[in-house]
Amino acid sequence: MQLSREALQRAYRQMKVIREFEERLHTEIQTGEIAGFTHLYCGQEAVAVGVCEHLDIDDKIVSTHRGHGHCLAKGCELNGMMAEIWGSREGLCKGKGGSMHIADIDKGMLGANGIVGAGAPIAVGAALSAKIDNKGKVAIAFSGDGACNQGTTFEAMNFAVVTQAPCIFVFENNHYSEHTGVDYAVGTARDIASRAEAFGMKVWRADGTDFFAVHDTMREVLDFVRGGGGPAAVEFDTERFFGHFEGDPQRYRAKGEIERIRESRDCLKNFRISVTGAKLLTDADLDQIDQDVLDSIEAAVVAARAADRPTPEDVLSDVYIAY
Amino acid sequence: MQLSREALQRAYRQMKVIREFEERLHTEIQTGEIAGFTHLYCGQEAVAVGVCEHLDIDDKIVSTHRGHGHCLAKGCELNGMMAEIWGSREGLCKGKGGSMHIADIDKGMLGANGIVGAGAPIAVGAALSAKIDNKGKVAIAFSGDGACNQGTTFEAMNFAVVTQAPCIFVFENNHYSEHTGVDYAVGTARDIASRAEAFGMKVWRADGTDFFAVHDTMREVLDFVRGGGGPAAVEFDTERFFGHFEGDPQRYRAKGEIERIRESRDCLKNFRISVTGAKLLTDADLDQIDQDVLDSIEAAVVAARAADRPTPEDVLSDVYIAY
Amino acid sequence: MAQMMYRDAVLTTIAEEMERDSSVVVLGEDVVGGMGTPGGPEAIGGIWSTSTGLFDKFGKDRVIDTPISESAIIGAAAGLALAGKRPIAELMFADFIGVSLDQIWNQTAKFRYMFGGKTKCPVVIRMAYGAGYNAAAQHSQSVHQILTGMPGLKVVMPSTPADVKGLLRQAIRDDDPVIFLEHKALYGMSGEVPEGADQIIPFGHARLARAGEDVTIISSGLLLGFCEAVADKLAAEGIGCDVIDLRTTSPLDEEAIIDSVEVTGRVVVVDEAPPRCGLAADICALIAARAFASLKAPPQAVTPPHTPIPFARELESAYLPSVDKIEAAVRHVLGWR
Amino acid sequence: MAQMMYRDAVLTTIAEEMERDSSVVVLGEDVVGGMGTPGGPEAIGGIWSTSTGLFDKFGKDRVIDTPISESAIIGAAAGLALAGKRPIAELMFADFIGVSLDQIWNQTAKFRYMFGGKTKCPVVIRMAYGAGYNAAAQHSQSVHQILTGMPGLKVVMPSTPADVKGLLRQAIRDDDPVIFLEHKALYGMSGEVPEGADQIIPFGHARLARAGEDVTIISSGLLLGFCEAVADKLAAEGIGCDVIDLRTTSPLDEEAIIDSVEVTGRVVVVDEAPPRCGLAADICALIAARAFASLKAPPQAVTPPHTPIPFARELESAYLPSVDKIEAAVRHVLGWR
Ligand SMILES: Cc1ncc(C[n+]2csc(CCOP(=O)(O)OP(=O)(O)O)c2C)c(N)n1
Ligand SMILES: Cc1ncc(C[n+]2csc(CCOP(=O)(O)OP(=O)(O)O)c2C)c(N)n1
Ligand SMILES: [Mg+2]
Ligand SMILES: [Mg+2]
Repeated sequence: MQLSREALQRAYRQMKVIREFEERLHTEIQTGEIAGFTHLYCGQEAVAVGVCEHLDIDDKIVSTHRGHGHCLAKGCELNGMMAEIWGSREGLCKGKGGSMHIADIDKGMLGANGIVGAGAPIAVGAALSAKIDNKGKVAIAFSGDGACNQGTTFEAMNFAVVTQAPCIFVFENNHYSEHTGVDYAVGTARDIASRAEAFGMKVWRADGTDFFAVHDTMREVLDFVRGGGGPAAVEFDTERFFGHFEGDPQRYRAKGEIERIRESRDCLKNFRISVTGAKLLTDADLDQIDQDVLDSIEAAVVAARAADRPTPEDVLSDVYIAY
Repeated sequence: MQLSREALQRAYRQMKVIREFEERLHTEIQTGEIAGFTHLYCGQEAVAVGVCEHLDIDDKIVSTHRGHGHCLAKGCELNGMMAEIWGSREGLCKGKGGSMHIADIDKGMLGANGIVGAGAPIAVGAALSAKIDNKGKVAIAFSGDGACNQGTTFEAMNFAVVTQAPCIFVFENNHYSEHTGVDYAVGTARDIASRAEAFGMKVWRADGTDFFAVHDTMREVLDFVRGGGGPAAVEFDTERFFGHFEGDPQRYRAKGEIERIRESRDCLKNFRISVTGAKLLTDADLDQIDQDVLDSIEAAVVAARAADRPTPEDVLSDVYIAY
Repeated sequence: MAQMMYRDAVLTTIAEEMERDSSVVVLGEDVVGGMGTPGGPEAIGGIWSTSTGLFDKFGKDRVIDTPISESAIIGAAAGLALAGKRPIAELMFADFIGVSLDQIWNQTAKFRYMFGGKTKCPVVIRMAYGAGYNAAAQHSQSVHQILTGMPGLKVVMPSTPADVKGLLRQAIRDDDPVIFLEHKALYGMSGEVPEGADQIIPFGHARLARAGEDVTIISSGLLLGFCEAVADKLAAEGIGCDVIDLRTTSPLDEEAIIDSVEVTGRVVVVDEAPPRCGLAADICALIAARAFASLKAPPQAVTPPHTPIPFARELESAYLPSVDKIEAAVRHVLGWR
Repeated sequence: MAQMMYRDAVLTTIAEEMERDSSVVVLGEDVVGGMGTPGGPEAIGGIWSTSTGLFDKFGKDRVIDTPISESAIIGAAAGLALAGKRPIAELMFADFIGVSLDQIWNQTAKFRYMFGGKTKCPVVIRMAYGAGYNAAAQHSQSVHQILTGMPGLKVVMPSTPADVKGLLRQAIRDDDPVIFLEHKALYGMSGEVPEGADQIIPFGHARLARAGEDVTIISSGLLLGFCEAVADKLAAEGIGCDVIDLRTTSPLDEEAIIDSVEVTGRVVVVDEAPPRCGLAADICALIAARAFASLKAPPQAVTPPHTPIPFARELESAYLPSVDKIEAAVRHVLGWR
């Protein structure tokens, strides 16, 4: 916890933005205004932020179907994201991608991805580019506990080891892939990290609901990888507060599970307890951030609603040819 | 080495059939009479035979592009195989498959396969069928050290563990995938078996050029799997005597490597030394088998040459429809 | 006859066939749901509710929930089939043929041929396809055009609950690999479904959804309904349309197509796949080759443009063939002199 | 002009472009060869000898030998491209799109569109395709029909060494993903190749390989040569054939096709892909739609049958379109009244 006051404020703000972004979407989706499939990241904020706070614009990340948190943490603009989810022409992808395909290449955010497991090989490619450029930059592949059973994820890990690509595989184990438990679907003798280790990588594990655990772990990981140690993997144990997708009845949960994790494994709550306890920030400091964030979310929603809608001609642009 | 005289004779004969089949193909291919790609199994005979001697007709195997040895060991008929490689209508697959696609479903041989890594998931399916039937039968997936980097192979291992399919992954590590060394392409911290182990399987390792090591190991493995222990993996260290394909200049080999492995790691030579040394069989016994085998190979070649050729109409059969 | 939803026609047909034939096995992601969770098995029964209750009835050996490993799912289905079972594999979305194509195309489809007729390979691969859900570029695609082009596969695209029943039963009993394409936007469609376990619709027999002598409209899946709407509208003007529901794209009922076009001389083919090397072009070419002398107008295709599928509502609507676009195409060929 | 083999045109173009532009990177299985072996790197330089010497010249960061992991190869290429490089990925055989299709179809091809034009994705995916080697059902396939149908991809099929050079150069400099299909049976073909680093052939411009006014023959790849042979034979009889070498199937030079058919009124499209939803049907449908009034005979397709590719010499020969079959089809359309 050797972070400056500013750094702490920034980290909290980043997590809070993700939280409120998702909570607000959760509400808005009920109205039917938002189209398509939306997977909320709520509960996992400490991972996205604890990882991305170490990165700069030349480091790359590749995300998943549950990508809003990674996007926001990597610096994608809030209004552009909201507008994208609203399917607006002013969205980050002009309304062509939507929730599952938000990308901002200039920010080093190489895309959310609707295909489970597809991101890992792409991250290895970005890491190979960094290796060629030789400036100590890295690429991060975010994957879920479900994605870690997809052949592409395995291929990517071996590929990264063979090519010594500066790639970091971040596994967010939130215990579920859709409606299936990790204990069933990941046959691994021990944990996901051990499987990664068997591919020849150095691995770490930490509590993904604890911002400081994530942040500290990632400092070590990044020192190792930026220093030329080759690829690495980290498994974060975390929690997803909402259903797999919006509308999921969640019959696979234990009774009281959501209340329990919201109570005891909420990264924002625990961050507040830590920093106020250690007198690094006051409740008032954090309350102020909370208010700012809520205001910015409200503004983003208002803007998204008012934003230009795409036109039929837009279908035909951004692709080399239309027959 | 608790095998009966008959069993020893049979094992030697099986290995010798494969050896001479391949040596003869190696010669015949020079003449240009045989079409297509042919990958010779020579050098690895102890694996195919040491594994398949434990199987009966209801156990299934799935093979690779280097499949002749597995086919012969699993009971595919010699003449049918030779005719197939010759592209004859009397071949096991009517000349439609050729070297890379020999199959004999009735013998439990579910196909050689031209796609590296494709066999492992198929073997898991066959094992799931055996699990449903619940008669202690198993399925074997043969894979090379190169195939073990294909996503399908990884998926299959996890899938087998999750479903507790009685599937055995036999990795034949012959140190090369085409022209690339295993030390380069398999990034694994330790060996291939360790990687399989991380998927949650019990694993074994043995010298794949020593028939008795293979056979003894497989007895343990099969006891474990038939007994309901779930899937398992075995890595056999072995040697390929010829090039990757016929015509390979093999510049990747060490100077004198082929002579050395032919000298010291020849499963047939070493088998002979063992069994004659232990006075279980005599040189004369083995010489007799050698002669029988050479005769049967010669007969198979003569028959393949004389066999009916396919006709243009044959293109249109064995598929549901021809537009 | 019972009134039934398209999705329930899938589920009840599978259940009946599993009851009838113990070699029928189901596998796919979340086809049980809840495996390894506090809630336990059957927490979902398939995200399309097309396998609900099967696990309880047939047990874990015959209803296999799988990890997210589509290549292994299809490969395992192929292995089950080679070993004598009749697997029904589910790909949650048709778009996931991307991660499993080898097992579909180079394995399952080719075994019977490559092995010289020595085996059959009775695998059914079910998958939800099509646009209309704003699910964007990776969850909305049509893939029948890709799979129809692959020798060894049969490809089925039911457009009503009754056809689901009859065609899925044939698919399960068929000895060849069958791709069974369920349109996402039709799952909630209700319709009459004939009862009785031998209601089978053989492959390669198109259905005449509307009859008329002025123009032929050919389609399947979601867009078939759009074509029917156009036909109904034109009928009111005294224009008669043959609307042919292909039901299966491979085998293709060439005779039904040619017979109709020989009468009408005018044809519109409506398909949800992209225009290049798609099914619409395939059928237009067939017609041009085999009904050339009867044609009074160029065979006309109505398809989406050659672009990925966009997300926003306005964009997806503009992307998809609509009733208006189909009507315009029909009027175009009718007006051709 | 230099005399050069098709395979050497591939190699020299890659080498020249790597020299010119340091962002060009090569990756694939055995593109170096000998990695991790006693023989050491450069033991092979690609099984088609299309990357020999590149490793020595450009080093291991830019010439990346890979494990047998095709999804990772294409995915890594996509990631390299998003990060600003210009990767050239090699799939040893086109059939291996089966194990990597998602990364081609759902990733590489769609990024630019899905991301609202925010990125380019300059990936070249080279692959050896086609029959003629008795390599059987999994190592002989044509895949251009599959990939041409996928929006976002450009698809190139050179049929001469000169075209390899000009088209590959364009492919490497293009900002969109390009599928570059090299016919296995053409690697040993020799031909004149213009010199100079700006010999570029833009995409979407067909080549008129033979000119004549009686019939149009359209093809590409290996079969183009067969079509030329037919044209030459017929020329001796005073029959003039336009032989159009498509060069790229997406974008397609629709104008060259239509212009020719408007003159000849008779057309044969010859393609190595299976018949259903293939390129031949695609082009016949285009012609039927756009040159309807000019057609004097039904547009005729010559393709293999709808079967997997068989192994035996006799079978593969019977499977492939031959000079005789093409000639028969041309005479058929010429004789149509
Ligand atoms: C290749 C593929 N298979 C299946 C799906 C459907 N699907 C979307 S998310 C998901 C679960 C992913 O689980 P996990 O990786 O743990 O991520 P989480 O949802 O928990 O964030 C599945 C099965 C998909 N999108 N892509
Ligand atoms: C998916 C796929 N990729 C690449 C190839 C080309 N190929 C054929 S065999 C081979 C090497 C396989 O190595 P290994 O698994 O070690 O088997 P071995 O040849 O040593 O028996 C390769 C790369 C292929 N057939 N299929
Ligand atoms: Mg998860
Ligand atoms: Mg090997």
